[in-house]
Amino acid sequence: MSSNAIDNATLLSIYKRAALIKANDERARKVILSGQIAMVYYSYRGQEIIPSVMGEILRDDDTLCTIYRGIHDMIGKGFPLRELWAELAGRRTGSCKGKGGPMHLTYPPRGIMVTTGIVGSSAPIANGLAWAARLDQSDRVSICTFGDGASNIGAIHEAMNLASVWKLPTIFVCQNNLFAEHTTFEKMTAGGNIASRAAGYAMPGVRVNGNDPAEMYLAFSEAVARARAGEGPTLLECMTFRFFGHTFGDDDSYMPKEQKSAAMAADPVPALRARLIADRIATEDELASFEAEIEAQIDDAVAFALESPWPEPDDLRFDVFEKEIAA
Amino acid sequence: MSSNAIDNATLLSIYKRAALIKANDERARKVILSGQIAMVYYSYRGQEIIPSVMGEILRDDDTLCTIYRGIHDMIGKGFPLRELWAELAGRRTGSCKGKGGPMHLTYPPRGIMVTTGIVGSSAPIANGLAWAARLDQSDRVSICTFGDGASNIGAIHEAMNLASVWKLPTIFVCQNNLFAEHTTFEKMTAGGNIASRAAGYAMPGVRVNGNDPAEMYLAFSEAVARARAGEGPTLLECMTFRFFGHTFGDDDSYMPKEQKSAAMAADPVPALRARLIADRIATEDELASFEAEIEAQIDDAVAFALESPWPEPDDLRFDVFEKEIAA
Amino acid sequence: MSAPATVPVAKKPTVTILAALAKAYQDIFAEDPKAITLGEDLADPEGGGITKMTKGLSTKFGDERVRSTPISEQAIMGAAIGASLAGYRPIAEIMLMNFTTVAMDMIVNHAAKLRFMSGGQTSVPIVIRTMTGLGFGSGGQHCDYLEAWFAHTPGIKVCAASTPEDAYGLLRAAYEDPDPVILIENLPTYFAPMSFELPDAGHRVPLGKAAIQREGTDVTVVTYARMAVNARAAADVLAGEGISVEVVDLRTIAPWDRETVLASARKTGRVLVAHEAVKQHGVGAEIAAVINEELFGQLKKPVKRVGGAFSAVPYSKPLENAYAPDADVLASAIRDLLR
Amino acid sequence: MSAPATVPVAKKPTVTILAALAKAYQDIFAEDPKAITLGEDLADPEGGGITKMTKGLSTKFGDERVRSTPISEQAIMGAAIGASLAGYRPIAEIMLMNFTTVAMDMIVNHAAKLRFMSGGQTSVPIVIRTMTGLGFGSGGQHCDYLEAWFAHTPGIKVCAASTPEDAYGLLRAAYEDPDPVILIENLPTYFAPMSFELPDAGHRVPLGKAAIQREGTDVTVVTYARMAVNARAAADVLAGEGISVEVVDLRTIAPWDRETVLASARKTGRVLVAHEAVKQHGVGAEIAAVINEELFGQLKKPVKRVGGAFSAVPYSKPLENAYAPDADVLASAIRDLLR
Ligand SMILES: Cc1ncc(C[n+]2csc(CCOP(=O)(O)OP(=O)(O)O)c2C)c(N)n1
Ligand SMILES: Cc1ncc(C[n+]2csc(CCOP(=O)(O)OP(=O)(O)O)c2C)c(N)n1
Ligand SMILES: [Mg+2]
Ligand SMILES: [Mg+2]
Repeated sequence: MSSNAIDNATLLSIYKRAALIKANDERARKVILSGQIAMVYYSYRGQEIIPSVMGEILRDDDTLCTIYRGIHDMIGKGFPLRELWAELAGRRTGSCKGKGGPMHLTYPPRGIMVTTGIVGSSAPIANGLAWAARLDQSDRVSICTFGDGASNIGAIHEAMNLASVWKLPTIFVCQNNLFAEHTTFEKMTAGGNIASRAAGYAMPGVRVNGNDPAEMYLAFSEAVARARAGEGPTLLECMTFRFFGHTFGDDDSYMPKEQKSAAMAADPVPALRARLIADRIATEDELASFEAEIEAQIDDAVAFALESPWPEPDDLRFDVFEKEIAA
Repeated sequence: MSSNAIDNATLLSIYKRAALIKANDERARKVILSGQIAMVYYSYRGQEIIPSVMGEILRDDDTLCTIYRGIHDMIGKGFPLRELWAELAGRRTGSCKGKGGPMHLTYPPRGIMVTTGIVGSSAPIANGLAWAARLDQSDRVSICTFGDGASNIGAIHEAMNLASVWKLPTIFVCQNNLFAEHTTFEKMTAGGNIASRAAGYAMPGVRVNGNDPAEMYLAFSEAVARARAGEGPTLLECMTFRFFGHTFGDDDSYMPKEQKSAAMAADPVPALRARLIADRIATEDELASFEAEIEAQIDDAVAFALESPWPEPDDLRFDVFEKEIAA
Repeated sequence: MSAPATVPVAKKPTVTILAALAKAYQDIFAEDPKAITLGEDLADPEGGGITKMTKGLSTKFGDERVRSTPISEQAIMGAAIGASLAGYRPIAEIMLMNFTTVAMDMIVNHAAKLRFMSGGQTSVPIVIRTMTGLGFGSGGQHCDYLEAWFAHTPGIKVCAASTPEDAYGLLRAAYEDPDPVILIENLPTYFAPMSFELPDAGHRVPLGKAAIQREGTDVTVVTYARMAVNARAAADVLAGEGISVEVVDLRTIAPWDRETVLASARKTGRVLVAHEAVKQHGVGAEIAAVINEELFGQLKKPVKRVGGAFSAVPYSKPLENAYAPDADVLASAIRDLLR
Repeated sequence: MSAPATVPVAKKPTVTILAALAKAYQDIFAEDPKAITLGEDLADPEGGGITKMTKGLSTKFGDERVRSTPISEQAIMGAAIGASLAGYRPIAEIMLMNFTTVAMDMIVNHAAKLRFMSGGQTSVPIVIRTMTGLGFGSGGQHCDYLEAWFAHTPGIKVCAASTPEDAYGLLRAAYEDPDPVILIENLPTYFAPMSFELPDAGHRVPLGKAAIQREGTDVTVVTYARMAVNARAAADVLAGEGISVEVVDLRTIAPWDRETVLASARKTGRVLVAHEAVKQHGVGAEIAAVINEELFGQLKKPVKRVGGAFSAVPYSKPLENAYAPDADVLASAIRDLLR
């Protein structure tokens, strides 16, 4: 890990985000297995460093368009846990009043504007948020995240071309976890390199180890600086790995066992933790007490969710249009 | 013109196709102006060399998916003039019985399978024809043509990636005439180079002077050879220019006058003609008599079209499904 | 382009729908700094759009607010949606309605649903302008009326005008609406001078409100877009035969004005629903189903529907002419209802 | 995935719709060398599809005929169309129906229109298989029933099965049909064992032919897909109340079997049309409009429609449960018709 480039405080802060993101995933899987909450769940375990770094660098007014596998991105960006869990539990106190669910989580106060369940659709919308930033003469940036599989769908390409010709402050964050549902990245992605496609749009394209905090930090900072300075978009291909199947509970036999166990052995979150201790950036006690705090926060959020009221059928009539209209 | 690479007979044959294609366009514009046939017409004047070369190299069983601005491609591929003109005139004797019209001309006996009015949509379908060729264990190739503007739409990118990962015998022929409706190529195409996008799909991408018969011949032959040998797709960006507005009769004031007059001064068809004579590949008399023959053929086709019967309203019930079904 | 023969040109031509829409654009941009627009060729270097509707706009209001785009309809719709989420009011042009087929995900899965899926936290106040309509011999991929798809999609409203005044008022009301609206514009009647006034800047046509364009007592015609032009012409002809036709132009196709339609149907007892879209599973089906249900036993005749033929739009002139009802076909359908 | 509570599980479970479709695939590929299929994850290295319907197929018939694809629905549909133009018989999977929104151009402007636009020179004999249906808490972008869009599109047929036998017979008939067919499969009832036989290889369900799944004399329910499962359950319950319900499963939604529907409606005089799709502008509107027109004055009650709520599909369980009619809602709608 070549983390010399970032200071200790930043590295610690990145770890703290990553630990929260990881703990939240672990809890989610536990809660599903226990039957407390039934939901379709796309585990992001293994991909925590990417959003932890992004969260570290981004401001609240920077916007995010993410995907079904995006809770890590959202927590990185500051999605409050109570509203998150209540939404996962389908309760009226959820950020989306239970209407959206895990695939459509939204929280504008922290710039979390769109979560889409359609592969590739985060990118075109992010361009609009970027356009608005420029119209506002703001230096805020617009992030979209998407997977390796998404890189082959038309929307992504249209969005990259538009961002480049309009020189928008959009940052395309491809989280390449090597699988798209059951399909391996190399098999369906011509060229085997997504970052290199950026050249065709005259935009910087950088492949980084998304599990390496320093590498990720440097690349993402640069992209953000470029965007804030009005120099246009960047495509980042962040190499990572997803530890579980596509949806939690699915048969993941299509994932080669050795590849998976090697990736899990190199789990970036405990690796970062060990590094913090080894480099005396934090003590075991400090981290352990922080981790206990996290668990308590999640306890609180889950309890809040489970105690919250369910929506009423009548709620279907509202939020279709601003004013209820008999159709 | 570096036409040393092709032999004289080929060069003459290319000219003959180009002369027919050019004459057909001139007649079309005349017929519209005279009021004999009313149609929305997309002149391809200036782009004749590309399809003349393609027609020279392709076989009847090679397939073509082209676009609204595609009559040049079709004549190059051998679309018979009577069926063509009758379709342009909306007659029952037209290849599509008057149902398709200029934007949907089809003639399977010469492999002219699809003409689309939707930008970019020729490419995904061409892949299917290429897949079928391989399933048939045939070495036939599948051509799609499209414009520079089309290069920014999602369908093209999905098609290029699929062709590459499936190693299909698809040849992507982008005819870069520097304009998409009223929009200049450079302004809306990031990178200002379409061929270079091929690298992102691990496929050869070649920019050629589409108005130069030899250059075009070499590049296209190579792409065809590659495809026939099972080595996969190629993207050709054929640089050219369209002499008239987007649709015939529209206000083309968005086209810089000097650019237009320079291009017209370098008109590739008379240039090739002059070259043939200068290099003694053909005599003025030979060419003149050939050109007279062409005019006679077109006379015949137009007369055939104008004498042909119109469809009957009842025809709307047929060709919706194979069997007429009361909906 | 010129107006085809089947569009009746009024006696005192004063203004076109195109001019009215162009004025609406100008007035919106002059009044609201949040107004932005994008689409292929819309800005002045590209001539202000294929119909020149937005000519002058980018020069006057800046090319950051008035943007030409690549040919990338998903990117166009995405940019509009994103900008609207941040407080802007985009008018996005999808040049022809058939091209919405490449942007349906953006329109249906996103624009129409984000308010609901976010529990009301976000909204997408955009206008999608799109042109269509047969009459120019463009054939199967350039003329479809697809309003039924959007009417079937909760979260998006659908409008169409048949007069310059309504065109102006609808674009302005759609622009001010807090939710996505698709405004369908009929190309062949764009250019036909009609005897209407160019409205002043205060004019609005409230969404969801139909217009009774001809009052009558014998038969109600429920229609919109170009078919309303044809219906007015048919009503004029039939008046000479002593048949009194009430023409109800929906203007907002979804949600449609049930009250006005049902009141008229109750009055006349005979209803024709007419649109250019394919008849089967068109918007007319919903209207007929509701009228039949609400006025069961009160109608003199079953609701009659006419619409586009069950085929792709054909190229050849005689086929194109036969494809959708003209004023004559409407008139005979109305006479049938009185038999 | 498991079947949600509202799907009645038959008493003698023998076979699932999923198994029937898997067998249809196997039988088609064994019989016809022109059979090819493509879609995301369909081949064996990718596990034979998300439902494993095609498991074993690529191993048996080769990975040139059974192809996994990138996530590129336009490319998928284009490849199917192109191969069909050259004499192959592709079955293309668009995993979920909401993803047809990114491929509407290919489906509507091309697959459905190429026969007509070419004057019958070419044809597109493809089957588009697509899954949908609420019940798993997937929310707004994974559960839509969009059949009305395709029913409104001349040139493409639309089918859906509610029994394993019909699923088998429809897929085989759709495969043999010379024109494009979209087969809509209901995910939540996929996995529910139903007391039907796994049909033998000769079984076909002719396109355009409805099935009377329960005979009855008091009320006709016209329906399809999962709503037919619910309707059968409702009919069984109501039989206990002495109400005799005729359940007509359309099976082919477009073009639908007017004869069977009208005969049943004529017999009972009371009709309920039910689908999971949004009620407004759904397929039910066309059916209701036609019945009302054809049987004007002969019905005892106006045709009643029930369908999905006017919103996006919600996530939360109580909302999802309320979104579309279950057997209880159908039963009360039927009782209403008898009042
Ligand atoms: C347009 C579209 N096609 C297909 C799907 C089904 N689908 C959901 S996730 C997924 C795989 C996406 O893989 P990738 O982009 O790598 O993201 P990851 O899930 O690995 O994070 C697919 C095919 C979809 N949601 N949208
Ligand atoms: C999806 C789609 N969007 C927009 C159009 C309208 N349109 C027709 S041709 C054209 C320009 C295409 O330019 P280019 O690809 O360069 O081809 P050229 O016309 O120059 O041959 C546009 C925008 C269309 N037909 N399809
Ligand atoms: Mg992935
Ligand atoms: Mg061009």
